[in-house]
Amino acid sequence: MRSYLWYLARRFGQFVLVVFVGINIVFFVTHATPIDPVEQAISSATQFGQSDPRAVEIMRKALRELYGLDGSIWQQYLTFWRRLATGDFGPSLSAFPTSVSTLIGQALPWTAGLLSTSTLVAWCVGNFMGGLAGYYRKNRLLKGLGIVATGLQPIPSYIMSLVVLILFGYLWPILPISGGVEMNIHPGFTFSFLGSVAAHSLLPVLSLALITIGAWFVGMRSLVSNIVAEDYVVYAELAGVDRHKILTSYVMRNALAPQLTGLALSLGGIFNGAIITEVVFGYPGLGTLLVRGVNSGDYSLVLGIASISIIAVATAVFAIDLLYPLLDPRVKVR
Amino acid sequence: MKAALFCLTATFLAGSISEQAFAQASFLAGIPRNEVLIAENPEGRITNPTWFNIWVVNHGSNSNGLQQLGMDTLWYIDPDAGIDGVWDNSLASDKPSYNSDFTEMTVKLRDGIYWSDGVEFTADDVVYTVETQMKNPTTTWGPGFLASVDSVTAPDKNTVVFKLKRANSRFHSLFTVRWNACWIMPKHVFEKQADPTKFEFNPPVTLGPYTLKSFDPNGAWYIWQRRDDWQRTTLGRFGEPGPKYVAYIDPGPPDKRVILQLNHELDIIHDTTPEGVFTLAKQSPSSHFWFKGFPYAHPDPTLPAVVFNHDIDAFKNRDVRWALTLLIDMKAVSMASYRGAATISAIAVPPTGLYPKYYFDPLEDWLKNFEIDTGKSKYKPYDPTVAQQIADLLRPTMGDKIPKDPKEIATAFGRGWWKPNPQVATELLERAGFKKTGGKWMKPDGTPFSITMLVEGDQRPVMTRAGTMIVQEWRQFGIDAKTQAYPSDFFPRVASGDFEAAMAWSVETWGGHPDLSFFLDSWHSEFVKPAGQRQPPRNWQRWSNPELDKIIEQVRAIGFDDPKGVDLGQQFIKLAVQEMPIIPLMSYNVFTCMDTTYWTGYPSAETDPYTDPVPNWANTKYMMVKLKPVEKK
Amino acid sequence: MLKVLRDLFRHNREFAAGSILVLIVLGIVVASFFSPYPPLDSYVVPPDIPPSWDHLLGTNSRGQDVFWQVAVAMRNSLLFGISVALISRVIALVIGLVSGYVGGMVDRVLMSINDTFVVIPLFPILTLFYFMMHDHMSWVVLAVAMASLGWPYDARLIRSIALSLRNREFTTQSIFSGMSTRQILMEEHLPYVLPIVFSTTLNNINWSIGLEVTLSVIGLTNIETPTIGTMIYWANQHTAMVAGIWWWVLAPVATVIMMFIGLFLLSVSMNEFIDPRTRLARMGA
Amino acid sequence: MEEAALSVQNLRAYYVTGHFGMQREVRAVDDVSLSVRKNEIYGIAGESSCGKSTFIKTVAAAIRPPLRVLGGSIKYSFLDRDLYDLDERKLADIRWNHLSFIPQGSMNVLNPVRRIRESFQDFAFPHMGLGRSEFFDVVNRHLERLQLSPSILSAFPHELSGGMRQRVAIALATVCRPEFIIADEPTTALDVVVQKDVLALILETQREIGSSMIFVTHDLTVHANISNRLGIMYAGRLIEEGPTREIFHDPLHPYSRHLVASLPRIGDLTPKIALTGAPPNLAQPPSGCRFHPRCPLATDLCRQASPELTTLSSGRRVACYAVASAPATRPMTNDRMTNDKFKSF
Repeated sequence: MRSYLWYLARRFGQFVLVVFVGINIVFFVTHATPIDPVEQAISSATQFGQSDPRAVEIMRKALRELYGLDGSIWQQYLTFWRRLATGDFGPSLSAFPTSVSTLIGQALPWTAGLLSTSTLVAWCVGNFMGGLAGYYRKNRLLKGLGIVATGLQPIPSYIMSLVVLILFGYLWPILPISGGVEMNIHPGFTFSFLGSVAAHSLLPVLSLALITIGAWFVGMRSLVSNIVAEDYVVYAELAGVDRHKILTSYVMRNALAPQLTGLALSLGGIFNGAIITEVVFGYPGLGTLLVRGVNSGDYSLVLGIASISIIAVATAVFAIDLLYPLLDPRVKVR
Repeated sequence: MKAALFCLTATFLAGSISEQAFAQASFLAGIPRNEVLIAENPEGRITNPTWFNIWVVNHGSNSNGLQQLGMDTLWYIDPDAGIDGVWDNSLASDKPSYNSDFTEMTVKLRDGIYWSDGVEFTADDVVYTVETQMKNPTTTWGPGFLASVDSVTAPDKNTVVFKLKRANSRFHSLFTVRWNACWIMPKHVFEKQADPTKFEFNPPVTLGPYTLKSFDPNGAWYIWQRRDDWQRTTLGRFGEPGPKYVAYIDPGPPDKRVILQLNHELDIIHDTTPEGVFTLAKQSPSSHFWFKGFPYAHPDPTLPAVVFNHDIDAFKNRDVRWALTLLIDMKAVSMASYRGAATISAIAVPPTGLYPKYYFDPLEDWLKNFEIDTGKSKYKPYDPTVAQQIADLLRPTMGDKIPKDPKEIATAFGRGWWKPNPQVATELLERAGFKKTGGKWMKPDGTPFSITMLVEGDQRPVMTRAGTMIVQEWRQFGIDAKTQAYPSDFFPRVASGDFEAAMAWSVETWGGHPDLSFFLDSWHSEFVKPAGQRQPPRNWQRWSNPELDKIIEQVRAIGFDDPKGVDLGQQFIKLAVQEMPIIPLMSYNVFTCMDTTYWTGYPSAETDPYTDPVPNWANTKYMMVKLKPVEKK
Repeated sequence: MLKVLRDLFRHNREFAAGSILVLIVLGIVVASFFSPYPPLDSYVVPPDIPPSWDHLLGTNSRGQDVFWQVAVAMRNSLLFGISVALISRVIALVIGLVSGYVGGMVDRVLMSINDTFVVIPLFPILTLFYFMMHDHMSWVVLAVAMASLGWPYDARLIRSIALSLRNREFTTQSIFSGMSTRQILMEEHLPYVLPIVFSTTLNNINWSIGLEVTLSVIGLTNIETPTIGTMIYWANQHTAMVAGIWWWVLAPVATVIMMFIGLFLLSVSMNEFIDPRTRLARMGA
Repeated sequence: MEEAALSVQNLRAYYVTGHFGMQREVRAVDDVSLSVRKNEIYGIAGESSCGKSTFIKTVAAAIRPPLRVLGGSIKYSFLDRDLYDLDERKLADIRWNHLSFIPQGSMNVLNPVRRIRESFQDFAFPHMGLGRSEFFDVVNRHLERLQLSPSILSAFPHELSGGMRQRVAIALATVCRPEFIIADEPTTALDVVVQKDVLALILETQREIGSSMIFVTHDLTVHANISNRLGIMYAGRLIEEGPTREIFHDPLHPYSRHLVASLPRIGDLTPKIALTGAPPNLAQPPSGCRFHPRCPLATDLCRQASPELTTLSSGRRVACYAVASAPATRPMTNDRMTNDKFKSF
């Protein structure tokens, strides 16, 4: 027990460090871009309408003051951490004066739902099928699945989303291809609302999952085909232990721990894939918000979303680290 | 094992079938499809959807229906013909009246106009609008008022008097809608707020014929409902708006918009690619376009051009600018960018609305005789048949979609353009001190002549395509030219002067009205910033010219409707041809696609060009009174 | 050697299929040097022609021959992917081996850096990086940027192997025989991790080409250089899918997928050949 | 003659690899015949890759491709037919009940993520037909007999020492009281002290449950301590067989002689004569006697023909022309080797 607590403390320390360093990197990268939110604002305010050059000068001065962009980068840095300590990312620069936290709060549940569903589905299905394929190497169906999985895996998220969209939104239009829920519906725990949410999430989840299923499948299959040659599996077979028991408790069970680590390490990458998928399907999540933030030079918003995603991914990694000793008892000792 | 596989497959199938059941449900809950007009909001998903205070910079959204259906202001100028002429007195009952030296403007307002909460609209609202924004320069129009207005008063409930700081014959344009203008604020709502710039204005109290019904907290859609008292709005003069509901939605990328219209789930596409339009024209018999055939699109009164940065030495020389112009084959650019569906322009105003009548027809002969003298040879560059040639080029594949009548071709494809001539270009470049060595052009200082053309990438696909083609033509001539995609931060970067050439526009006009001051006033040399400082809109090219200043000063001295305006406009165009500060290309053609499955009465170039159908223009409100539901058979 | 290859080809189906696929792709890549059209130019052939004998993979809406575009694009993408993979392999190897072998504080510090990179969202960083780099954005810069973000996953993998090698007898022996850390890592440990490095290289090429596609689709790369990503970008700009020019999208995607399946099959059959353990196992103890 | 617990006739088991285009046969077990008597510990010795591991894999019915049995028969006394005539189900039935296996290298044979209790349950529970609590009573008693505390049942493998793990493996293999046990180098990885304990344990258990056993190790000193009879394998063939003591006293085959001679002896200062050459490549074994390239006594006959395993008058068997033809002219005697160290049992 004490060793577990020590393990836990060390992991937590690492978690804090990772989040701190990560957010710092994002802070300085966002502040190093030449995109100026004031100029962005002026540009959008004058692009179609009146554009008296004298007026633009007045507007520029007023906006600079309002956005508080005149302080040095160190002042901004201190302000940022002071605010962050209270869970506040300050006002959005492209949706001034709405706070970044409000914007993220609206989008986060959608992304969380989309990501957790697709990741969970892909991880379970991919690992299960990959495990079978690694164990029953001769099975033709599984071999075929292996080829399909290998083929799906390298397809960029964008292409996959587009293909899925064309297939089910155009050639065989059975599923909604836009947004998170149908228009004008009243949100709440009603069958129609939840059903609509589920239906709208199906294609994004499918296109995200198809790619990652392939990756898990391939990874699990090669893991399993190594584990099958391990002494304890051979010995168990020699002892006439039940085949299903060997497959589940000996082979898959031992592959689970590395695949779980793999999951933790790939969460960041999965988030990247989700961004583009959200954009293609117009899904109201963080990805869409992020792309808009980037496009409008709203570095408060970009910084907020990047921080949230760092914290979320690091937390997930931390949680998986906590679970890991339950899966692999050897870890405690190390 | 096989059983496990089977179970898995079965679960999947069952899952997808039950999902299908949900999917077949309507995509718009609780509203009959034939009562709602669904239009694209080209701003996409709105970052700040709960924000309806349109008067602050960086507010939520313009074209989510707010400015089209909810807002109103004094005057509208239509980019096309207009329902009742180009000029519409909206909240004002008459045109603006200035005193003789343009230091005072008086406005008379209509009676019997009411806000959607039942409060009457009065002159106090106009005064409040001006004064509040002047107090808050972070508002969109506040700085404009600060620059011009000395005081504003309301002698009675129907009259507003503006005293101006200096002579300004175009002051009314702040209240005159081209695409938008300063909208009138509801004083009775805003005066209760301590800080009007921090007020969400949710739900908005509207002056237009619709009110907000519901909207997506994630900013993807807004649904507006016709006001029961629509007669008490300015649009009441033209009859009842057809659609009971109007939805402005984010339909996603261009291909998805096409798919949505094919599925009849999007009545008005704001813009898509030329190829997308061809697909609709072929596969969707119910789709309607501004032009029945080519170019389908609505030409907006904006002039995409090659904008040179005149701070770059090479582009200071007129000969270089003209040489680069004479290397462009407009037919290829038109094909590459718009697949031929462009409306080309050789001169520095867009060939749209009523401008052919004001500028193109009168100048055609002058253009034909315009001559370039390179010192070695003389060349008449204008080829009046370019549009005709493009039409001929398209006819074999597009057949009857291409008009035959020269007049129709002129409206659809434009008129002439500059005839490419590498020989003349060479002579001009050589006169400017450039040299060609080893197949590469060198600048007078001996370094390679390289041009990086800034394009907007996927933010403006068609312009990007045009830019790529132009660069290719320059490259084939031996100039080290390339494009650089710089989406999203494009105009701020152009304003900063950190570019060589850009596919952009610095010319925008009223379309329906010949006055050019909308863009031209800002081209005065008094506003040109030194290199390194930000250039205010719209003289992105930082071109300054004493003759130009003279023309602008003369325009300032005459009234908006003064017939001398057209004359001065023609002078400007001739100057711009001689100097070629930017290379004019075409009008900004917007591929607006309208589905007639549920609604008819859309505007059309051939039969009824009553307004611009492009749904992010505030003028879209005029379309509502013309739209009628399709009778179910 | 040739005979081995021939025998492999004849008797190992995975190897045969894999090498055929990779050879086709490589053939296309090599062919790109003989392209009859300048790769950057548009409108050199009639647009929108479906695949035919004159134009094997048809022509696109920009008036380019899709086959030759795919050839040049594949060459550039492959070059890009390989560059990213090689640079990031070096980083991953150094960090993984050092971290695993030296251990202790060094390991903890390196792995903390490693984990930080794992959780940083690449997409916003690369996008902002694009705006930061402005005119200086070329594929070399992008490759370096992506390489410096693309190593942590594999560094961890290599570290775990190095960790297990550290306790092996031969390592102790090498230490006693007076080899330096560098020598031990280079001469003793490197050969053991190479098979893993080989397979992570393939994954990394895959990853970098995929990310390049994503960035290109949004237009955040040099759109004039033909790559798989920019091909899709241009197809997208012409809404090729709804316009029915499916071959414009299908051709680059199919080529990428073909290459990955090919490389994957090769790596599977080669691994058996390279890895001394599997060979031993096959021969029987 | 009493019925043999195991009788192997002309067993041939080859690794047949059709991989990478090279059709290869590795004749790991080539024409081996032997029988194990009831209650006997039959030792098999030989240097590594002599085929002894393959041999026991084959008799344990644990072959996987590319290993294939190409001929011969394997009969156990508890079976009414040949081992390889059994189907999967029947095979699973006899395992552990009748035939069990003590594996080599105790580190990895226990599933690292399962507690010892669960391993016992997986391995033995289905075979014993007992209720759960009765089953664990039996297990506990068995563990105690093997000087293991029942508390180790709740441990994970990595929490035990090497010797403990090996004992657990022995307990696991013997808890069902099988008639036949195959032990594959069970003591190799252990240090000498633990090794001695474990050997005693195996011997004791074997006696207690009265099973027969094949015991494989390359370590002749271990054989001296445990095996009743000893078979020596070289290059896939059984080259000599006889009571352990006699082989140690008087090895017949030149290879056996070499093995025995190379054992360390107290007080022996004569330099050890190393065999020239390497063990043959079993994919391309030498013609004739497989030992001839390294044999000091090789003749032309040895190069051409392969000697049969012939039974001598003493009941011992040997496959060597030199020995079979002229048993009296042995070049070397090894009387001295009957050192006390080997008599400790």
